[in-house]
Amino acid sequence: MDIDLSPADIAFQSDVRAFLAENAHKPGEDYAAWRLNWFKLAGEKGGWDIPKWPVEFGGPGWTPTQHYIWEKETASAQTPWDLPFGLSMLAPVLMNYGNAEQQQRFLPDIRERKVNWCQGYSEPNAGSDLANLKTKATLSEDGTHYTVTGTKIWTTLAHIADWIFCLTRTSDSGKKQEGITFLLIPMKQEGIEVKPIITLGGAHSVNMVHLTDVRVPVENRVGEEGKGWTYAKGLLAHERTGLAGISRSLVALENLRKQAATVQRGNGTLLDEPGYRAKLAELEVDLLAAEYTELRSLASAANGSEPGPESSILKLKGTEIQQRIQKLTVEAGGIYSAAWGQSSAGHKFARGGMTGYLSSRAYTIYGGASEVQKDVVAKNVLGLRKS
Amino acid sequence: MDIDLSPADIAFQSDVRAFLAENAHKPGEDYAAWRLNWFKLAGEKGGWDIPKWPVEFGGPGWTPTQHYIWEKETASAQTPWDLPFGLSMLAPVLMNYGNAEQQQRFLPDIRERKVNWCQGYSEPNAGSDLANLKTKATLSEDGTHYTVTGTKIWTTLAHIADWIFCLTRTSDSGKKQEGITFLLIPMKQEGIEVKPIITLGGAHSVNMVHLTDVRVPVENRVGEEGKGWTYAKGLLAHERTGLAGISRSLVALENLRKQAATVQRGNGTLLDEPGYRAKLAELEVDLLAAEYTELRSLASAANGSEPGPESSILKLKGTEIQQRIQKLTVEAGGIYSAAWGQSSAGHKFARGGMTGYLSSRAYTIYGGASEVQKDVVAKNVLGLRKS
Amino acid sequence: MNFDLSEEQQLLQDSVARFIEDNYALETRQHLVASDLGFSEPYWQTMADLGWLGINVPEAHGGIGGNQSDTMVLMQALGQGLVLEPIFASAILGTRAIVDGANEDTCTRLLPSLVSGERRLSVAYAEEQARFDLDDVVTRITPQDDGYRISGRKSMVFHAQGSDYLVVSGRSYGGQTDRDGITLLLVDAASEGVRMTSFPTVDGLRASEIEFEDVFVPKAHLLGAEGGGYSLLESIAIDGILALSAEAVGAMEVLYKDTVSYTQEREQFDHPLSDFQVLQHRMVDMFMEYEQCKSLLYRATLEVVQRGHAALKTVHALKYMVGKVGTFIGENAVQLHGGMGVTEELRVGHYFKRLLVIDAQFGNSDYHLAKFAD
Amino acid sequence: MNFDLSEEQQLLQDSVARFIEDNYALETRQHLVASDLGFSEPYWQTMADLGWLGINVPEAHGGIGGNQSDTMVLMQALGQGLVLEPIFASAILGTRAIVDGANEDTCTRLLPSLVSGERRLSVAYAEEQARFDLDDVVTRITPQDDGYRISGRKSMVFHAQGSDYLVVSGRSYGGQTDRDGITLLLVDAASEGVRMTSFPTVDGLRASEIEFEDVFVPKAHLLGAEGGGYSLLESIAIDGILALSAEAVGAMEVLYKDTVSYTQEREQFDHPLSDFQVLQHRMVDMFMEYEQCKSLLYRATLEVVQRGHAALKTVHALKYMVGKVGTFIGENAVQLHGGMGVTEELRVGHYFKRLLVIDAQFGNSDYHLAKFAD
Repeated sequence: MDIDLSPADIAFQSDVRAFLAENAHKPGEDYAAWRLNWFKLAGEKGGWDIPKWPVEFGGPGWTPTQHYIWEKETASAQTPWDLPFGLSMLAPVLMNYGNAEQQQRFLPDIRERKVNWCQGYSEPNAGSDLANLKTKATLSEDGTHYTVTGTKIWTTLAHIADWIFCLTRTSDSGKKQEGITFLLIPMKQEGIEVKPIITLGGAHSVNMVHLTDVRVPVENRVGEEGKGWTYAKGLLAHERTGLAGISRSLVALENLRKQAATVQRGNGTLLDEPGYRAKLAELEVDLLAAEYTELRSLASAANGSEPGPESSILKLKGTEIQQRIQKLTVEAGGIYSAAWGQSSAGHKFARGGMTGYLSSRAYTIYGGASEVQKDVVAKNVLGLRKS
Repeated sequence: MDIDLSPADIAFQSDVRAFLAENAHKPGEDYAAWRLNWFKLAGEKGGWDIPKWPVEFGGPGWTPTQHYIWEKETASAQTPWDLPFGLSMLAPVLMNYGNAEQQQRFLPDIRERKVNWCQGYSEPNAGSDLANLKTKATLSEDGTHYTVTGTKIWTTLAHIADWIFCLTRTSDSGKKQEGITFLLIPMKQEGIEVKPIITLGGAHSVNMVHLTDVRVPVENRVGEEGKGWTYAKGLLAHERTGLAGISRSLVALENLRKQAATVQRGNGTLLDEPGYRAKLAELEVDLLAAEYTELRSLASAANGSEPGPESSILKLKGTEIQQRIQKLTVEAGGIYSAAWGQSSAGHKFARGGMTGYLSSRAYTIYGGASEVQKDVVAKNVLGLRKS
Repeated sequence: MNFDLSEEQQLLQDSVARFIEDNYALETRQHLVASDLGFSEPYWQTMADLGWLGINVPEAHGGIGGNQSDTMVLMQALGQGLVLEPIFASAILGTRAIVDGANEDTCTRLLPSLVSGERRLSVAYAEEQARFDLDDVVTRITPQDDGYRISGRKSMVFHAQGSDYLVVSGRSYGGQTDRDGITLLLVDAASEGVRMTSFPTVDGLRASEIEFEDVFVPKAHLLGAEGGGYSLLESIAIDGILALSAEAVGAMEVLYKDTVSYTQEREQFDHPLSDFQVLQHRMVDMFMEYEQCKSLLYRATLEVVQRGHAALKTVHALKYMVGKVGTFIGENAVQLHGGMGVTEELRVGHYFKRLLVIDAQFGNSDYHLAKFAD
Repeated sequence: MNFDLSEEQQLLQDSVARFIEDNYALETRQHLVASDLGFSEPYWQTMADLGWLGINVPEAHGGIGGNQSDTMVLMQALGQGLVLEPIFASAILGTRAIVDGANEDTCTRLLPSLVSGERRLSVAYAEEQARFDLDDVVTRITPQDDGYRISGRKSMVFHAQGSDYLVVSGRSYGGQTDRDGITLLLVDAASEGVRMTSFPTVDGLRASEIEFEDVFVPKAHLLGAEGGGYSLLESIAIDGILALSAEAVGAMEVLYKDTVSYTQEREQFDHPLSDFQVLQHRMVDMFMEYEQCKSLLYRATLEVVQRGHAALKTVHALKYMVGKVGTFIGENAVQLHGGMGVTEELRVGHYFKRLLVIDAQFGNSDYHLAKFAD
């Protein structure tokens, strides 16, 4: 049992640090150009632009420890914004279930960050119970195309997306997990209407997408008809682990501590107030533990073992920790957290404090509500069944 | 809306205080003699020995406010030990469902604290699901007696009881709540075996009671055969409200505060340590609120209204508060709370701290586990049904 | 001992409920939030006509002459409607300052116009460095022959925009956190040297940062004693905390009840959400905490009516619990509404935002727990 | 990066598990609890034979020469069996004091007899007024020509009864809470002037109050430097906290797993208890907190192996979490076992009691959270 990085890992860490330092965004530099170039340069390092893609698709073939190092370093460095929809959600489906033509058609554009994708899974009556989805896809008699009608909801960034990958229902018979088909649909066409949903923080990030008689060529179907649920399912589990965000929380906690230290109280700062201090300490302890829970999970993956039971708790703990950090940010800001948007009131960090916190409430809802996650742990890890 | 006691209530309060002060146990006085005399004197005040009995059975006919005053005053004064089994659990059943002969036979002895009763409800497979009870009572062909066989569990003080009132099964057909019969059985007889159950605090208070072919004359049946569940049910609800123990908790919290003040820390005491201080304050606030929740419940009863939704939460909150007081007592005692029994180690109050806390864990289990209580609130107050 | 509403209180409660029913659909409210003023002048006039603005004002000055338990009934009912009009700023905080602090002449001149809705007040007590401490005051008040000069900056003044007068705390003498030396003045908002920057708050209200640059205030506009204003400030804060807590309890009731309804309608896995035991128990917890808050609201309010400032400790207990429970109920209402809970489309999110802001006003949960434990 | 056990560690874990399986049925254990000594001499000998008592002792002195991660494996496995023998007092705390503090001669003389089980040690660090502070010491140590005299009273010394030697902290100079001036001595338990009052503890172990009345200790029995014993005391405490935490994590595993099994067997309302979603989620929470504790146990242990006293902050974090989670898991295990949970008949209650006592040893949850936050 040891926690030392191997000499090779240490070398890799230095290499990553050097790359990140060298290619950080410089004041005044054009952001969009820097961004695309950054991914190009990362690609030239040997697939660093697509860390999780398999080697046969150009990925770097890192060990879990290398992935951990990458996450940790990029969490605190300045890296360009990136979207998971094409890169981490669609791409694995295409690699595993798409045909060669689809792979050649879509993967390069995803890698170059040229095309934006969004994810069409949830529906108004299919949230936690995703398999309940009703968006109907009917194959034409000549078998050349589907006609798709239905409504998708919580579609993040649909309003800037070029394409949507959709779960659609092609059959109502059998179990509801059957009869679901995976389709790729261009967004900019007749029959697709995107309606913004404004979330509590006041942001427009998610949308409702109405599809009315949208024609989708059969070549845009991934895999077999009726097998879409199987394709999407593995991905969902994968998505959840990513949502824990432990590395980002470590950085966020450090920022919070700095911010709280700027709130003067008597001869000290907010950090000296026992109540606040205790909550911060409790949070930090949980995060110290969660970081090792993640390492244990990585280490067992590195040994080629199945992910241990500890990995199942990462999304649950990780999202709770993120929310607590946001809550303590609000508390640090005091009444100034209540100011909306760019007001001049109070501590600089406090601005938008409540909106950040409000947004974070979604973390325990999206990507599998915590209650559903606990049902899953009860069943799959503890072996309990529900009445 | 006001919280003033009426002039009559204030007069009553003085009267109670005077009585309690005058009749407190004096050092050296024989306890048993004092005890019986105390109840006799209380009876002479006009039924103060049986505060909750109806006027027609000799009770004082107090208003809810008077009951509240009595509870509050007796919680902090020295009053003799008393058992609820005959007085508060069996007596109301006899008054409502027993015949005149049974009332005359049993009530006076209960009032005079001459006869000790215990309660035979729970069974090894009928805890939270009490209606599942299996202790079998078979009526003889000539209709003169029942033969009772089965096992009761958690029977508090069965080992010092003269009688047990039992729920028994006389029929297996229909819903399980039907076919239950209420019997009164003398303890000191062939066929009854009492086996102690030692609880975590090391105490012997509860027992297992095995009944084997015990003969019970039919005159000892209360009410009709098969109606026992109905008789017992109302009582259970009543028992729960009593278990909140708000008045006792107010006294206990005050003691705890005094005890913690004797634990020196640096220039101050444990009360100056922020973590402990905060937990004590949180507890005190909950208790301040719970006290008014109880008053609201009493006040609506005083107006003759049905008990409001607030009364349903009293057992849940009240028992949780009792447990927290015990937990903070353990923490105040530090390592000395670990000493078993009468050791000479550490602060005097710490002795037995952990055993008190361990006993308190039963509060959220006995008399309706908190989980079951919440099911009841969900159903009866919020109108939710369970799948 | 009696927790029933008086007949007048019952009428008041009913009139608020009817007003909200008729006027405060979510869409209407959000329309008002987006408007310049941030609330409705016609509604304000209706509130005046219904007598709500005079709840705290003595009958001699045209008000109802109620006490804190009447205010509680009003605010609890308003909390159920997420009402935007500045009743709290003007008719609770503002009138308390005038009724308890102003001279007879000012009372006679000003109070009837507050009751009639013609004028509005707002109280500027907060300063950035003070966090939640009322006695941490650096805004400077300097006496001169016929009055005072104020210089300094007050922060997060709710509903200052559109107010005719500002009640301002400043320091006449003493160190930054001395209770002695604090003076309250009634400042005409249109005075020379008053500079206001206004902005919306998360809950859809309005607040302002206000700079005072050598602003003149006539002697007659002194509130309370010169240098002895802290006790008046504390009275304002006590009334403010009770009123906000009542509003919060009203909002909590909507949140737990909306959650109960929503989970009964929404189906997942072929069952209404309300069938799931975990969600049932969560709602039971929400309900229990709501009832506990309500009990403590009654307790603190009745104790203040009876014992005034001597009940301060219970007021601290209340504000602590309202902050803690408000967050608990708000977070769970949102969680149990799922995706819809985090949108602006359902009302739960808006109630939750109001509870968050209430927690931060006049000191948050931590702050009051520490004060209670002192 | 690797969290797997080494081959030796795996063998150690298996041997403990087998020992417990063969020897530690609840009934047997409770029999030992009720015996005079409070544990089994034959078991003690078996433990010596299996090498467990030398886990911390250098190979040169007959031990295994393991580090804290080996101790962790041992203690976690022992925690699953609620073992009564004084391994913690003697083979963890005691040997650390000797290995790090005694002179070569004492080591050579004493360590082999500790490893062989012939002798036992116990560490007397606590004093009543000190609560959890190691540096609050009033027991007085006075030098004399050929040694020292100790006078004072040490409190709650676990397993002192039946120990041959006591490691005692006392003050040579300095104020009551000065770190400088603390001295550790190895005291023959049979010395004149040692008066011991022993009693059982809630978890079935034994502890003693010990009075030292002018007790003589030869110079050779000084542990560490005269007046500079604090750092040795801290080493003992760090090893002690890691070992207790490992034991606690072992006990937590039994508690959550027993609860999972029990709820699957026990039927109420025509369903196994484990069907109820509220109970399922409670068990998920127990499982999650157990896993978190285990992660932090690994972290603190590996950090101490690498960085020694510099890892103290993580050790504080661990003890805080172990106290908090131990109570959480214990309370819920009891609650979910219902009435049976609060009896001495099922083992859950006994594990819970051990967790409670562990929380109180070497500083409770609150204490370590405050230290962590410092």
